[in-house]
Amino acid sequence: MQRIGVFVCHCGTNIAATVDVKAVAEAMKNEPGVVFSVDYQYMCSEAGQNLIQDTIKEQKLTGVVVCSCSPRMHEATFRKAAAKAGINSYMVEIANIREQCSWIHKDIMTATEKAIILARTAVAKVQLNAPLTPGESPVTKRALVIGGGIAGIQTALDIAEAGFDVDIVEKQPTIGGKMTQIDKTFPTLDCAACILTPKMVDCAQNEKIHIYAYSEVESVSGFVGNFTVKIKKKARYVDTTKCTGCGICTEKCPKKSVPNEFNLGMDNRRAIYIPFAQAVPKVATIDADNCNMLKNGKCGVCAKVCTAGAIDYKQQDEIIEEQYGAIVAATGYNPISLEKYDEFAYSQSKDVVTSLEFERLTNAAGPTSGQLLRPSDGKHPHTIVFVQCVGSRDTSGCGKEYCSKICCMYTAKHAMLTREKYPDTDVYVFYIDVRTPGKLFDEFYRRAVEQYGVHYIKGMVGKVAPRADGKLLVQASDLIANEQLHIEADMVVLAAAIEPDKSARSIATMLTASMDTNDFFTEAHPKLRPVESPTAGVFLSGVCQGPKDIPETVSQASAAAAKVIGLLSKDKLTCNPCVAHSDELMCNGCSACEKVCPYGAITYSDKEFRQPDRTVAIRRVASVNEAVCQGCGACTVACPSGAMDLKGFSNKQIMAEVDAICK
Amino acid sequence: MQEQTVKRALELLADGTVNRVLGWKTGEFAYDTTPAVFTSAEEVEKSFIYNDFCGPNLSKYLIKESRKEGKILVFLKPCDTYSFNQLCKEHRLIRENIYVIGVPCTGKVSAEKIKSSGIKGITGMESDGENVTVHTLYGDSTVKKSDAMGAKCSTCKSKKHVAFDELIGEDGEVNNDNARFEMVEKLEAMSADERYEFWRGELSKCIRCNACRNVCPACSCENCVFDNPESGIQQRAAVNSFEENMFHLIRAFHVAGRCTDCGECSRVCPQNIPLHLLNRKYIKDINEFYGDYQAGADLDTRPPLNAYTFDDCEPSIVYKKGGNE
Amino acid sequence: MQVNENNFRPKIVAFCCNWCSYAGADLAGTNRLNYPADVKIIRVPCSCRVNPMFILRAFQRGADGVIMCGCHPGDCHYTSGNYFARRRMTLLFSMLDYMGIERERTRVEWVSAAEGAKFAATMNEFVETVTALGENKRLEDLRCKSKQ
Amino acid sequence: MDKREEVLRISGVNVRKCMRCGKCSGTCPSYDEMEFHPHQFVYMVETGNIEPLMNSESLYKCLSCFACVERCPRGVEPAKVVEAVRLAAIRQKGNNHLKASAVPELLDEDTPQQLLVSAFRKYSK
Repeated sequence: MQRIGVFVCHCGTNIAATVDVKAVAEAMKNEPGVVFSVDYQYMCSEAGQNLIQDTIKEQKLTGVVVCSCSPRMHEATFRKAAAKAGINSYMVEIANIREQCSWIHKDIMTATEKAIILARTAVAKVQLNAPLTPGESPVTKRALVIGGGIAGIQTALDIAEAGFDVDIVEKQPTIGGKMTQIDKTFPTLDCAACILTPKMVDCAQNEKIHIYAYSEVESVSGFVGNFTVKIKKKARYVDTTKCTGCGICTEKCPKKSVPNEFNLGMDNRRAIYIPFAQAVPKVATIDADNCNMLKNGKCGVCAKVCTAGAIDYKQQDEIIEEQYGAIVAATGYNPISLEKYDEFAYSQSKDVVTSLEFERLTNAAGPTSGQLLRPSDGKHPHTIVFVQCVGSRDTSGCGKEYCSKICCMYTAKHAMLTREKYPDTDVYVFYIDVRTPGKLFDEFYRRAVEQYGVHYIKGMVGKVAPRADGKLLVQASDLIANEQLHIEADMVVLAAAIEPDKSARSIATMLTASMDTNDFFTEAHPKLRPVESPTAGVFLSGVCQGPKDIPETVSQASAAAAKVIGLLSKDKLTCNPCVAHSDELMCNGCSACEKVCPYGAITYSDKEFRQPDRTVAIRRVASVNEAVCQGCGACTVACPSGAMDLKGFSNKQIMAEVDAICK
Repeated sequence: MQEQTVKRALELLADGTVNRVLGWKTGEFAYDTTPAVFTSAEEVEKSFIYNDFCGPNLSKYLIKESRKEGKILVFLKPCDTYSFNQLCKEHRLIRENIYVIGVPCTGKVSAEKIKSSGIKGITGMESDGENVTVHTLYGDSTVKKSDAMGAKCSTCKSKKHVAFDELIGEDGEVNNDNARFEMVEKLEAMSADERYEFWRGELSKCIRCNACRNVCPACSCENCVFDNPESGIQQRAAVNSFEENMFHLIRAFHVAGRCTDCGECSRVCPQNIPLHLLNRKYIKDINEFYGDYQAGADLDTRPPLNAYTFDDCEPSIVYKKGGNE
Repeated sequence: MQVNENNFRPKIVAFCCNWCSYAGADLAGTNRLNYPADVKIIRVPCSCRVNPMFILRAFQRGADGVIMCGCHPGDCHYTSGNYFARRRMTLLFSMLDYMGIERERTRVEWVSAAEGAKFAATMNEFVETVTALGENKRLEDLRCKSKQ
Repeated sequence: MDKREEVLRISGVNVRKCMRCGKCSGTCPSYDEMEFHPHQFVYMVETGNIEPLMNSESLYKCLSCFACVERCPRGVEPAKVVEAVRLAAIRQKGNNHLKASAVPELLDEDTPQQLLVSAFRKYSK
């Protein structure tokens, strides 16, 4: 029989206001095995933990039940406390009487009654708990960063700085991500390329960093410290070791009319191309869908002009398998598709552009060489209307419910830069709210209004109608003047909402990392563990976790790197001791457990067993590799004989809980 | 058939291929055969039989027998070979120690079926393959064999041997007409109340003799969960009613995806509970939800409960299914 | 909600996987979303840890409804656990239905860690359904013919 | 019943969902004809300031074109609010906006009869 102590936490008034904690403590005194039961203000405080520890010693407790908040919150705290007092930390069970009781019930009677049942259930489980000792597993000292944008680059540089090997997998032909397409960065207005490209070069030159550009993650297996990842290097049809990046092929290629993704389709590139001048790695890539040679074997110009002999039309996709200790998701974002917003005429008029397209139109390396010209006729626009919140904060189903966070600032930047460069231009910004929390952010926005004379109008654009004369008729409301405006604009710029990159979903599935309803990765704790995924060994960097601007992305990228470094600097990891265990006397050797194990943790061997009749029989029995098992319990149900059980969540324990609830 | 089987048994014993024979011999009554291991030619000649009364499925005995010294000869009917295969798949048999002769089967006579037709005081039976002559205290009567077969054989799933070292006679065909699910369908079409009444009536008869468990080739655990104190559902007579109430539900679930529908459970039940209707429900559901699957048909296909596809139906399909409320 | 004359409160056992649904239940708490106290949660590492025996045991011990919650298919923390659980529960529920047990007493719902509101809504709905069905008499003792 | 409650019940709209972006008014083709604009309808119903709306000609200037409903990013459905206030107004005794006796006067060859029928339906109880 265990000697169990029950500790009921008030959590200030969080629990005590709806649960009669004294009654719970009193009721527990009658439960079998309970030798001590008490309530206390804050169990997780130092004084509370001391109370637990002192009681364990004084009462010679063998088991502890803490009735408090969710075990996801403080299970580890109380386990540590118990271990300090000399009992096995797995002899502690938590009854969740806050999140699953006091916070959801209003009636004290009901809540108290439920709290007593929950406490009783935890006591019933502890009765059957056994001390558990965690095993250890080694750590592969190499990290993988998925995504080579500014988030991935910063994370990789920081990890490499600490002396660990790190690989970047980037699906585009070059690293750099969205930031390469941006012209200037708020609030300091330094040029994006000037601050980004040195980092890209650093990545390429750092011997600790290996870049797999034009590659994708194929599969991930394993677990924290021991991931095995298959990476597909897509065929570029160019030998990257030979290509010098001279670019002759990209000038001679006869296929001239491929929309250039780097400039968002506003100009054309060739079938063989280097995305932009500062690309890393600076090697050419053949776009197989548009290459005549690859499609029908007729051309071969690039091979002829390439002095390095780098062109290889027979190149195949290549699969590389690597081991990693930690994985960072830095999969980034894209602007949403605006096809559901007919009212803004995005698909009807070339002069209605997204903000990212506007970046390209103002960038010196863009399709207009930095001249702000209307895409339709190449003329200088005199009236520009910026529309904010296009698809953000939208619950109608067309867009995204959340605030995309970056649009207020970049729109202020666009408006300001336009007015600075072209003072003859009238600039209107239609906003719902201007959101500028950030260092020097509000000052920046005010400067656009006060110094540059940008017309900020509180209200939303209802309709953009292209007119035959090329003007765009913008109909909008001015809520402060309480009037409807009709503006004849030359250009309309839509601040489209941003959404996680489409590839994030499949990567999350491979990583078994969870996502929220918007396909952003969820963090282990929204406040206290913001750069970790709930899946051990998987970390989050950049917009894949939620909308962020560049400074925030870089901070988070470095934070993720710090977490990775912390993990990789360990030689061994303590494993979860709640793992499966096979009772060899019971095992049939039928292989059912092996078939459902996602980790390949179960192996079989023939063993000799003495029979009741004193003969020896050889039987095939299962055994579990405790370092590999993650403790899901799939095998325990697949096992027909019940030989397979899960430590910490055994059949008997769960049934005892069921019984206690249904009593 | 009797002569051929005995002849081959004697030959294989004589040339040393095997040192034992697993077959059938007459039990208490002539129509009541029982599995037996024969260790000599004399024993085989004296009491080995193979006739229309040899219902028992011998494959389960091989778990123990195949672990003994030397090779054993076993005679398997088509449906028994499915159980044999399933046991091989689960690594329960040592295949090298077994020599399988497939024997044809046209359905086995069930004394219970004949009794249930009202014939009393049976003293003996003979079958000529077409008709069964029943000797009773009140004189002889004749029953058509097709009317004298139990549920196991009247809806035979296959006359094809799926595992053997040699065959006696011609091999048959798999029966795909799904006639065996007729009774399950009938139950499904009933209202929930009717189904409940049906099963309460049937399961109330259970005396927990464990005959179903002991005969079932899928119930071959080293140690049954009902006998295992660690399982949490160990049988403790009269402590509470759970074990007995839930016994059949849990047993059916444990063999789901592994049950070959050999029908032994119903054949041996002394209370005539149609236990095979539980197993057939699982088989039918598995076929409908996850595609046709016949346990024991081969050695490689993943058992349906240890497999999945991304777009499996949701459990809520049960709410949407037919059957009356 | 149906008016209940004899104040019947059902006993509901909810099995929640640690990674998604238990966290979802916590989120419901954090957001102070009400659901009836009749629901008691048992934390399991994964929905695939839920043995049909547990569900039957709950019914036998007097539970009026049993619900199992896990990560959405595709989001299992252990990659595949909920896929196995899905098959197991589908077959078990179908069997219970086949034996005449009210099918509404059993349920599987996928609740992510972000779906506190869904968790509360699901529990409200389930408790309502089970309350309407009344006490579970059928599974408690299927064998004894006399009990009614 | 309190007028605000009545309007909310008739419309079935949750006015609290409004985030005051003004897209409804930005998109409204009758804007200039209206004394109170779609976003004001939503806001005034939210604050319970119904009387001015009930007495306003704006009720009959709304074309019920539903552009505001179509484009509202929060799914508020302003046109339904306008419609509800209109119904609340004309359901009051003697408050039909278009009386049967006034119809003959409106008849002319160019006006489709269907227009009169729908106007009659819309403006009278």
